[in-house]
Parts: sequence; C-alpha cells; structure tokens
Amino acid sequence: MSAILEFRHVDASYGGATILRDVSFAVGSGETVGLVGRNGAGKSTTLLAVYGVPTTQGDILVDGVPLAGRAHVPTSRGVSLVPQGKRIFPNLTVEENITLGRASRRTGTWTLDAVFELFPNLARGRRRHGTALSGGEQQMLAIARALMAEPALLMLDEPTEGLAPVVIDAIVEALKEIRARGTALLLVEQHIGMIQKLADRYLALRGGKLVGDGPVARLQDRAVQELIAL
Amino acid sequence: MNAAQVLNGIALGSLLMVLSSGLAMIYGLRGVTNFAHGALYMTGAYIGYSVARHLDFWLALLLVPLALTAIGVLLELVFFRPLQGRSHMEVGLVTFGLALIAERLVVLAWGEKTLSLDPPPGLRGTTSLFGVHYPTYRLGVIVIAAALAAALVLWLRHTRTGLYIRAASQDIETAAIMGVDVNRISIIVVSLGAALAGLAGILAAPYISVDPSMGGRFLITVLIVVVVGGVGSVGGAMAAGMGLGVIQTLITVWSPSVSVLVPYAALVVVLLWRPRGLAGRRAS
Amino acid sequence: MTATTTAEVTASGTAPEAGRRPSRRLLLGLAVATVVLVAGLAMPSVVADAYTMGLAVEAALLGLLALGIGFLARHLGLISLGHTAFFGGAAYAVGIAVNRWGWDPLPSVLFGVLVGTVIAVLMGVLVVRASGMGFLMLTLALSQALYQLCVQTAFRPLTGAYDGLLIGLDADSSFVGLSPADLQDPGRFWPVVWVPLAVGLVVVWLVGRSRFGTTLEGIRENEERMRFSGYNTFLPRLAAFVLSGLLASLGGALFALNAAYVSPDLLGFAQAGDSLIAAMVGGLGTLAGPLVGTALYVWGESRLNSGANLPLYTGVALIVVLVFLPGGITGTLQRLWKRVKR
Amino acid sequence: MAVFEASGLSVRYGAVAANKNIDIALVQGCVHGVIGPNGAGKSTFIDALSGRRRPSSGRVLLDGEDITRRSVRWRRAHGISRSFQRTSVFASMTVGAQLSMVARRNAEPDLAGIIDTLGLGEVVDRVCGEIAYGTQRAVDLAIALIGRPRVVLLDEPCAGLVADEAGRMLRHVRDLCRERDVAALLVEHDVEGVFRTCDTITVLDLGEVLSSGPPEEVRADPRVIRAYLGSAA
Amino acid sequence: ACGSPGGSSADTDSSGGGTSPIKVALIPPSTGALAQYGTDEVRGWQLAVDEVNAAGGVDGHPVELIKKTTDGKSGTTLQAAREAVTKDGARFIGAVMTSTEAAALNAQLGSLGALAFHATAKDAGLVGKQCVANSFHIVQTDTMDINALASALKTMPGTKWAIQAVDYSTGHSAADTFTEAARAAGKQVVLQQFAPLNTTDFGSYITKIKSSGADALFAVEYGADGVAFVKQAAQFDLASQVKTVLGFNMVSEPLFPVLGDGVTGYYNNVGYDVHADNELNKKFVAAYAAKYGSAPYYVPADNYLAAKTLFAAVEKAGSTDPDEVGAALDGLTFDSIVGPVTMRGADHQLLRPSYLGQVAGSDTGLEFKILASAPASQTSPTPSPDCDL
Ligand SMILES: Nc1ncnc2c1ncn2[C@@H]1O[C@H](COP(=O)(O)OP(=O)(O)OP(=O)(O)O)[C@@H](O)[C@H]1O
Ligand SMILES: Nc1ncnc2c1ncn2[C@@H]1O[C@H](COP(=O)(O)OP(=O)(O)OP(=O)(O)O)[C@@H](O)[C@H]1O
Ligand SMILES: CC(C)C[C@H](N)C(=O)O
Ligand SMILES: [Mg+2]
Ligand SMILES: [Mg+2]
Repeated sequence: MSAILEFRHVDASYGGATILRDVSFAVGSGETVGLVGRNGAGKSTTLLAVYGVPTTQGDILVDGVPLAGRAHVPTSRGVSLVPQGKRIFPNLTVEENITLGRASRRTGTWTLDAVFELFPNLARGRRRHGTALSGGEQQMLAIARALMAEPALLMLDEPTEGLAPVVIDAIVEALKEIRARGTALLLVEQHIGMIQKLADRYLALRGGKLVGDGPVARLQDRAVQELIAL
Repeated sequence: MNAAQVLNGIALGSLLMVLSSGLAMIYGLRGVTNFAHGALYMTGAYIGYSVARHLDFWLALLLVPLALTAIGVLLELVFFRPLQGRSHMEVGLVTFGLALIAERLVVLAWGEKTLSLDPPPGLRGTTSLFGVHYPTYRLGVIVIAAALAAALVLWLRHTRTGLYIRAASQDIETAAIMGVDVNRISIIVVSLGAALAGLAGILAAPYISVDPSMGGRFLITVLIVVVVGGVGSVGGAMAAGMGLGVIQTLITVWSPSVSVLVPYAALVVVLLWRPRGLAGRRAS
Repeated sequence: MTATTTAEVTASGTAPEAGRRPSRRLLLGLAVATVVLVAGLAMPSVVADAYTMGLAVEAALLGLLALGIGFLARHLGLISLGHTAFFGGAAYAVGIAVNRWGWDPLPSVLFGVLVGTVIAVLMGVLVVRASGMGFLMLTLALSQALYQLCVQTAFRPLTGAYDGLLIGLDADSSFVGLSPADLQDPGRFWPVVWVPLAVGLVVVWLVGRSRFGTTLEGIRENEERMRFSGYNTFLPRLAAFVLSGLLASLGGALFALNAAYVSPDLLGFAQAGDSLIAAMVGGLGTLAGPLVGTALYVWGESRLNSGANLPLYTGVALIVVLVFLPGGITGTLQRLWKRVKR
Repeated sequence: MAVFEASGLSVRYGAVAANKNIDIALVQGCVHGVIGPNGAGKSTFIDALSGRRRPSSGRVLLDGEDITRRSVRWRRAHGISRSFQRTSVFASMTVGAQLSMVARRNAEPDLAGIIDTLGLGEVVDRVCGEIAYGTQRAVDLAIALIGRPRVVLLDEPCAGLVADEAGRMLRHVRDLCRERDVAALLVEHDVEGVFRTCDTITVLDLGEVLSSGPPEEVRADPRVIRAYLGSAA
Repeated sequence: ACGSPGGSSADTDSSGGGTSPIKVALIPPSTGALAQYGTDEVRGWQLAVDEVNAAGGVDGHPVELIKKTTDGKSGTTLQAAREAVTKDGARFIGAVMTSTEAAALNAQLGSLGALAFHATAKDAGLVGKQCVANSFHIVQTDTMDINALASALKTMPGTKWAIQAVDYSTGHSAADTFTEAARAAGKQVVLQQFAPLNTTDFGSYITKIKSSGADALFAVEYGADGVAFVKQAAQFDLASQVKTVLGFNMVSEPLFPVLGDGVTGYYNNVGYDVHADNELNKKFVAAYAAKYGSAPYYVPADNYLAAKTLFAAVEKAGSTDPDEVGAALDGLTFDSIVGPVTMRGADHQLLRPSYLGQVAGSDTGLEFKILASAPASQTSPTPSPDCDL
C-alpha cells in the first residue's frame, strides 16, 4: 500500500513560534486515519502545513513526490481540505463557492447536483451569498467544496462542528461512501465517536509532537488516553 | 439641460470608469491602495503621445496597453509579491514613492511642458448629436470605454479566471488552498489593471492634454470613485465613475467652482449611507 | 493554580494601568521628558545659523501634525490623510483673525487652535465610524473639500483663494514677548514651538498608557465585541480623533504666526501625503516615529535643495526605507533592540 | 418567574424569514436549551434578543419592560450578555489584557475564578489570535460570562472544544445559573450535553417553534427526531 | 545648482567694496503650466549675466546666479527664497513667476533684506497694495497693458464679451480692468468665469461660453492652460460663434508652433516688441538667437531687462548693498532694449510702453503684427494711491 501523503521529520512554525516538532507519519491510499489531540495540540497546523501555511522544515510528500511548497499544488495532486472555521468566500454565491472546488481541474464523479443532493440546505440557497448562510450551512458548503476537488485524500478539520445530528449522520454515510470509492481520509475530530465509527488508524498529537499512532481500537486503552491526555 | 454638458459628463465618466476599474481590481486582490495608478495613466499618455506622433494613434491604442502590461508585471514581481506579507498601508506608500519617481522620470524624458496631441484623422472635428455639435473624438472615447467596461464585467462574472479573481480578492490564502494558482491570478490582475490605466492615458491624450501632473490630478478622484463604488468591486467602481463624471460636469453648469466639491460630497454621503460603498457587501 | 493565574492576570492584563513596575516606568518617562524638554530649549544657543534653525522650526511645526497622525494610527489603526484640514484650518483662522479683526497674535493663535479643533470634531463625527480605506478616503475627501472651499472665488476677500493670505501683524503687537520680526526669526521662535511639541509628546504617551488607551485598542481590534462588552465605541474614537486634531491645529496656528503667509497648499493633498510619508518612514508603530520621520524629511528636503528632482529622491528614499525597514526607522530599531535584549 | 422574554419575535433577511413569531421565556436559575437543524434560525434568534439585529416584529422583554429598541450597550449594562458562534475575540491583545479590560467595564469581582473554570490559566499572556481555535472559543465564552450577567445567551459555546472541556463548560454554565440565579439560553448541537444541562428545551425548525418542553419529552417527540436528532435520539 | 558655499556669512559679500560677487537668486517654476516660461526666464537672466561677466562684471563685481526651482507654489517659492538668502547669501531675487508668488515674496523681502525684480508678475496690486520698498516691477501691469488696448476695443468685432481668466490675482485684476474698458467702449460683458491654474479640461468652460451667447472673448489663460484652452476651443468649434478672441499673455511666440494656424487673427497684448527698432534690442535679439536658437519674446526679454535694471542700479550706487542699490533704483533712468525707461520712485514701476498685437501669418510662420502702442505716460499716468513708499 503506497503512501499518498507522507510527513518526514516536519517542523512547522508561525512567525518564529515553532508549533510542530519532528512530525513523521504516512497515510496510505484508501486508508482512513483519525488525528486526535487536545485544543492547541497542532492538528490544524498539521493539515495546513501541507499547503505551506505555517512555514515548514522537513519533507512533505504527496504520492512520494515532495511538494514544491506552492499552496495550490497539493489540491491539484488530489489532496483537498475542509478547513477549520469553514473559510467560505463571503461574496461568492453558494454555487460559485462550490464550483471553486474545481479549481484544481481534476474531474470525476462529483457534480453540483450530487452535492446538492447530499446537502439539501445548500440547494435551497444556491444563489445566496456565503455570508448569508447559517454556521452549519457554511460547514456543509466547505465540505461540498472539498469534494468537488475529486480528492484522492480528503482532509477534514472538525467537519461536524456546529452540525445537527441528522446532518452528521448524513456526512458519516457520505464519508463511508467516499471511502468505499477508495478515497483516503484524514479526519480531525473532537468526538472520538466519529473517529471510531470511520477510522482504521489513529494519530495522536500532543504539544506539537506525534505521541501516538496505532489501530483505532487502541483508543479505548486508558494508557493511550492518559498519554494523549484525551 | 444642455446636451453637450451631459456628453462632457459621460466623456469624463468614461475615463474615470476605465481608470478606476483597474485600481479596484488591484486593490481587491492585493489590498493595496495603488497610489501609482495615476502615474501609470500618465505614463500611458506619454508613451501613447510619442507613438501617435511618430507612428499612428490607433497603433498607440494597441501598443500602450502592452507596454503597461509589462510594467504591471514588474510591479507585481518586484513589489506586490515580495511585500505581500507587509502592512498594506506600507506597500501603498511604496507605490506612492513609485508615483513620485515616475512623474519625475517622465519629465526628464519628455520635458516639463504640456504636450498636446490632435485626435486621429478619423475623429477630428465635431459630430452633430441631439442637436449639438460635439467633438467627435470625445464620442469615440465614450464608445471605446463603454465597450471595454462591458467586456471586463462579463469576463469577471462569467469566466473561470474571473471567478478565481473574485475568490482570491476575498481570501487569497483559502483560494490557494482550493487549488487556485494565486500568483498567476495576481500577475493577471495587476498587469491588466496597469494596462487599463495606460489605455485611459492614451485615450486622454488628445482629449485633455498631456502633462506630468495629469496623473496626480486624477488620482484622488479615482480613489474616491473606487471607494464610492465599494472597495474591490469593479462593477461598482464603474458605476460610480460614470455617475460622478456626469453629476460633476452637470453641476459645473451653474458653478464650476462648486462642482469640484462633488466627488468629496458624494463620498461622504455614500459612505454614511452605505459604509462599504455602493456595491460593498459586509465581508466576514 | 488559582493563585498563579490571578497574579498573571494582574501582571499582564492590567499591565498598562497599575502595578509597581509600570509606575516606575512612568516616573522614569516623565524624568526623561523633562530632560528632553530643557535640553531642547537650549538648541538655538547650540545651533548658530538661521538656516538650520529654520529647518528645526519647520520640523517641529510639522512634527505636531505628524504626532497627531501617528497617535491615531497607533491607537485606532486609522490612517488619516485629512489632518492638513486642522493644520491649515487653524492657520487660516489665525490669518483671518489678524487681518480681518485686527486681533493680537495670542488670541488669534488660541482662536486658530479652537477652529482647528472644532473642524476635527465635525469631521470626526462623520469619519470615525469608518475604517481602513474608507477612513483614509473620507479624511482626504473632507480636507480636500475644505481646500476647495478656501479657493472659492466667493471667499477671495476672506481667504485670498488661490493667492493665499498674507498675515500682516502690526509691528508693535507682540506674542509671548516676541515682536512680529522675532516671530520670523527661527532662533527666537523656537521655544514657542518646542514647548508645545514636548508637552504634546508627553500627553500622547500618557494617554497611550491609560485605560483610555486600552479601550481604544479594544475598539481597534473588535468594535462589535467591544459594544457587546458594554463599551461605547463612538465617543472614545471621536475623543482620540479630536485630540490628534488638536495637536495638528496647534502646529498649524503656530505655523501661520511664523510664516506670516497661509496658502491653500497647506490644505492640499501633497501636504497631507508628505506628512503621512514622513510619519510612516519614521514608524507609525512608535511614539517618536512620526517626529523622527518628519525631522528626517525636512532635513533631507533641504539637503536635496528644493529643486525639481526632490520628488525623485523622496520617492527612492521612501521606497528604500519601506522595503528594507518594515515598520519604519524606529520600528526597525525597536525590533533590533528586542533581539539584542534576548 | 421569567426575567427575560421574547413574544411573537420575527426576523427577516430580505426574502428569508429566519424567525417566525417565536415566544420564549427565560427563568432565573434555569438553562433554556434551543436546538434545531442548521439554518433553523437559532443564531438569528440570539442576534434579535441581544440587539444585534432588529426584529421585524415582536417584542423583547426584561423584567416585563419592553427593551426591543434598546442598544446593545444598554442591554449589557443591564445584565444581558452573549457569546458568538463565529468566534469574536480581540485577536492581537493578550488573553489577560482583554479579559481584564472587559472585567473593568463590567465590575467583575472574580476574574481569576472565570479564568480557572474555563482553563485559560496557561494562555493569559498569549496573544489571542495565536492560540488554538478551541481555546479562542473558550475566551469568547469567558468574555460573555464576565460581570455577573443576569441573562446569558450562548451560541454553541462547546463547538470545537474537546469532549471533556465541553462537559466542564456546560457544567459550569449550569452551576452559574444555579448559584448566581442567572437565566441562560443555550444553543448547542452537542445533543448529550444539551439534554444533560437544560431544564427546558425549545426546538426550532425553519424559523418556527417545532416543540417545547422538558428534555425527555422533547427527546421523545418524533417530529424532533425526524427533523433534528436522527440517530442521536 | 546652489551658489557658492559660505553659508550665511553673506553679509560680508554684499558690503560694497572689492570684487565680491553680486548674488542673484532665480526662483522660477519647473513644473506645471508655466514650466516653459520658467526655463525662458532663466535664459533671459543668463544671457545678461554672461554678457556682463564677459565684460568684467558690474563695475568689477562678477554676477553669480543662484538657481532654485519651484512647483510654482508660493510656499515653495518662499522656502527657496529664504534658503537662497540665509544659506547661499543671495541679496537679489529674480525670475519669480506668478503674481501670487511675487506678492507672498514681497511681504518677506523686508525681513530677508533682499531686493526682488518682478519681470512676469503683472498683477497691478504689486505696485498697489502689495508694493514694498524692496520690490521693483519691471514688467507692465495688466492695467497698463489693457489701457493700451482699450481704444482698439471699439473697433474689434463683437459686442457681447465673455471673460475666461485664470483664477488668481492677475486673472481677477485683468478681468476687472477689462470689464471697465469694455463698458467704456460700449460693449457688454455677458460671462465672467475663472479656471484655476493648471486646468487641463476646459470642455465645460467652453460649453458655457457657447451657451452664454457671447460673440467675443477675452481670455487670460497662461502657458499650457492657454494651449489646452485654444486647442479644445477648436475641438468645440468655438470660432463658429466667437468673432473676436483677445488674449492676455495667452498666445505668445514660442507657443505658435503648438497652437497652429488656428490662432491667426487672435488679438493679444504684447509687452515686448521683438522688432523694436533700437540698437540694444537688435543686439539682444541677435545674441539671444545665437545662444538659444530662437527669437526672444516677453518672458526672456523682460527678465533680461530686469537684469539690466539691476546692473544699472549697482553702477549708479557704486555698491552691491541692497539698501544702497534700492536707493539708486528710485528714479533710475537708462537706455534699454525697450528704449529709454525710468523706474518710478513712487511705486517702483518701470515706465515703458505697452502694445496690442494681432497674430498674422508670415513667410517664417506666425508672428505678432503690432496694431497699437502706448507709452507709460498714457497707460499709467499716476502711481496707485494704495502704494505708499
Ligand atoms: N445575512 C443573511 N441573509 C440572508 N439569509 C440569512 C442571513 N443569515 C442567515 N440567513 C439564513 O437564515 C436562516 C437562519 O440562519 P441562522 O444562522 O439563524 O441558523 P442557525 O439556526 O444558527 O443554524 P446553525 O445551527 O447552522 O448555526 C438560514 O437559512 C440562513 O441561510
Ligand atoms: N496563526 C497562528 N500564529 C501563531 N500561532 C498559532 C497560529 N495558529 C495556531 N497557533 C498555535 O499553534 C498551536 C496549535 O494550533 P492548532 O490550531 O493547530 O491546534 P489544534 O490542535 O487545531 O487545536 P483545536 O482543536 O482547538 O483546533 C496552538 O498552540 C496555537 O497557539
Ligand atoms: C508669465 C505670466 C503668465 C505670469 C502672469 N502674467 C502673472 O501675473 O502671474
Ligand atoms: Mg484546529
Ligand atoms: Mg447558528
């Protein structure tokens, strides 16, 4: 099983302050990995490091090829992100926001209609502007947008934040389906429940260091929970 | 109401429209108030003047935007991109410095005295319209500007690149994460903005004569237009430019001296009524 | 845990206002200020030639203007291109008071400052709600509007329109013991501008450290949350704006006295641009930045002689400073100093 | 008795009717949960109650007095406080600085207490924009809790917090109500948390009250399950 | 190009004796509508200075020009003047362009202890309200020029006059004087409008003139403004309605090529007659043409005249001290390129003739045909009562 995303001794820092220290891991294609850790552990930073948002040392490879460090490259290589805090474009309509997901020009199965089917709320407000959506609707939009990029690896940063349980159910189903199609998932979640439902493997961060990497079942162990202070 | 005055207004408005749309695009994307925009306009006028003098006006209309595109690329590569992490105001003042330099360089190259250029043979003299004899050239300016404006708006609204530009203008980082090559986008935007400024310059040359301070004189009005239109909104800027041009000229009829107050009054009124300008939306 | 955090809070949270360490800094600061003030007064006896002294006076006058601009930028993050309205407005008021009503210099200057400040209040009410480019342009527009008013043909009798206003003090009038002739003599005029400048500096410094300062910072950061936290966000902004306007007016009124000539260019975009450039080159992030910048600007201008190439040099200098010294001169020094300290 | 009431409250965004004629009454010492699908109008409701948006019709009452047109400031001064779903803090100030700034304004006797309960001890000296998202959410909440408000309107306070933090937060809210006689309105998608914490629950759907009552009733309501709870029922 | 070093030790320079240089500061605009004139002012001075220095200076004193430039704004001009005096030790100031600058400068001359020679600023106020002991007015005032052409007004076609003038002192005083003259000549003034210096778009002004029903135009637009105005007037085909255009310092020889034949038939005041039939003038015109490759016109000529006036005064005074030179200037009479001239003591106005010209084609391109001329005794019989020296 070849690694679709690999971190080799990656340090990441924001303006002098080093956040990630010597993080190494790999996500195999088709694999579903859960990334856990307390607030401030560095989960989002890890995901953003792929796009060079924090300044990074060490190698980050997609399909075994190191990244040139330019932010738009990973997406075109099939790694797309549902960022934390949604990051919707306020003055683009819902439709435009979604179409923008296609910027990487990868083609595949996801279409406007497909995502509207997944998220009826969005269908209702397809002409509305990003700011004119409720928090949860924005979250749906962020996910829809990432799907349109036809990812081989989909990274989700707390995708269920602010979503109604019913919608979470829908998303879980959707993710299962996506996984079934062979798309790898890297899932950051506060609710271990989600991780346990979906992931095969977990990665645990603590204070910017990778402190755990193993089968998701192990997350039950007291020892592990102690270690990552969950 | 005198039709000639209305046309004067529309002519001025057309010029403002072309100028401000470029400025609005650059501001939208880079968040930088490009104080050098007036200088680009002036440079366009001077280059155009020389080309038209020695070769041909229509050729100038083609070459000037090309030349300015090149300048725009430099502007992006040498200043905007390397400085993108900096405070926008600082970068803004850098362009202010560039404007100062450009103004002087132009003087050293073309001399201080005001140059004036005759309209191309086709557009000399006056044309009778709504019962008034109106300078044909000014009508030409109006037509060209209108066509340009329409094209630009359609392009931004209905093409991929247009979408990317609008997205990057709102959140350049996220746009990049979504797979938009923002470097490419901002080169396009900045050079296009410069080209538009240059085009406005060459259009202005036979209309209002060419002198080193022509840019500075126009700059404030154009900035006002951009803000009134709704910072970063090209459509808004165009509407505001045209509106301002017409209103100002019409008021000139009963008092030229009062009419100069129009842009300022307009700005205050509009911003009090809609703090983000005519087309401004509340960004979040 | 509780104990430690409480300590941390009072230490960091309330740092600007109270606590032993800060108040020591306060005394130190005031001491420094007094020394500087006195030292400054000695300047004319050190600098002999009228020319250099003239530059110093000019720098100090424009310095008041820049100080006002800097204050606003530092505490509210608002960049103003409109402070020339207060500077020039005050200057015109002085001229009108003297020429039309034959007032003595002192009341005229007070009147000038008053007028400038009133303009600041009126403008402030209109602009302080805006931010970013909106604010920049509103201030610019309103000052330009004032300019246009001053040059209206209708106002020729009052303002001299494009010809400006020659201020004819009658020879036997006097201002704090200075005759009209003395007012033109930079050496004698110096204290008149230096004292207000030094005092203004201290005031701005103190305001910055006060609770009011923190409130302003909060408003700058997140106006809406400030309201939801029970703060009035309009009046503090207005107050700050007026204070900075007052400083500029002071500069303008004294300028009129010293130059004996007020021209509409004082209200012009060029003047506004220059002041802003100067302040920015010096560094808007620090208290002294705008002053340093202005002094440098005036000095540089004279070195390059008021010749036609001045813009060229200014432009180059401006770019070099901004590109290689982010945060302006003082800003960069500050960073270096921090680096040295750790 | 009810301190804080909304009667017939409606809010429109142009064509969109986000709240339709909602009645609700907050009682001192009680936590009133408001749940509902995304886009149901919960945040809008809080905006209307807190004065961020003018309702198109209906009234907001404090101790029976109509305060619909009162300013945000007035409301805060009279003990009505809120938190934000879209985190709203003072990004470039340190956590300590901003909290004590707000505390000064609202005469908070025990700032350190709040800081500890929300576990902000380690970050008081950090610049707020640079701390983790979840921690920023906690700061947002702290700002709302400062100054012993009588009524707190909380818009998804737990979103983005780790499970145990979330639990602590909700427990804190409930204790606050009990001990200090605060009336709280809690919007939250963490179903377990909500049902554990709240005394009464109102369910909104498409801007209207779908169901209202004690937790167990609401939880059993089939319409609520269909519209909102799904598998979480 | 700052003058010699020596900072403010200038006092010693000017104390009569020996061969201390006569330092003259020139402060012309280098930008804006009058930039061209600025350059030509310096040419006038330069020529005079070169000649006199070649001849061993003004009784022994070499003349040294300290060239400053301004943006034509009074503030800058004053700054430059102060610098020239306090730093470079200049004691005489010339080539200040506009009346606005001149007036501002006059107010400072006393405290600067320097003499100024105004060779372009024509506002009558400079020898009226703003006249000061240290200022000397070489060029005719607008009043003088207009008085000179008043008689010709009657015969000019057109009865409804519009006035288009630059919006500063000269424009206003010229407009006022002209209005009187026109009334006296039985014409009426239907429109009077002012455009600020450096106006480039005259479209709406011209449209107003057309709709005012005027059939004659008195235009006081200078330098580039004048060019822009004339050009745009042509674009708007103003000629179809306006029979007479009387320019005031608007059309002048160096602009003829730019203006084109369109201006043939325009009337304009002429301050200096390049064909004036006297030896000094012939020499001057030849020398100027040799040095600069073109015939002189009023701007360089009047500045040349200003230089000559200074030199004559220095010789008469036998000193370079401003006060003594100033004293010598009162009532000074000498032969010049415009014939014998006298500096009137009462208002420091140089008494010289004014002309009315009309643009006419000639084998060498356009030129002024002199229609009328009047001596100072007619154009300015008595000094202004506002001026007490
Ligand atoms: N500015 C706006 N303009 C138009 N419609 C809006 C605007 N803001 C919100 N809406 C719409 O109003 C409805 C209610 O939004 P609101 O944010 O109150 O929902 P919510 O209950 O808070 O949802 P969530 O649980 O996802 O936060 C949604 O359908 C949303 O699309
Ligand atoms: N823009 C930034 N500048 C400086 N420091 C930052 C920035 N963003 C995050 N940090 C720091 O990096 C650390 C990790 O932040 P990150 O957002 O990755 O944590 P997280 O695991 O995603 O937390 P959460 O679960 O709350 O999202 C935090 O301590 C935070 O202070
Ligand atoms: C050179 C001239 C156009 C100057 C003008 N005559 C004036 O008085 O200002
Ligand atoms: Mg995170
Ligand atoms: Mg919500």
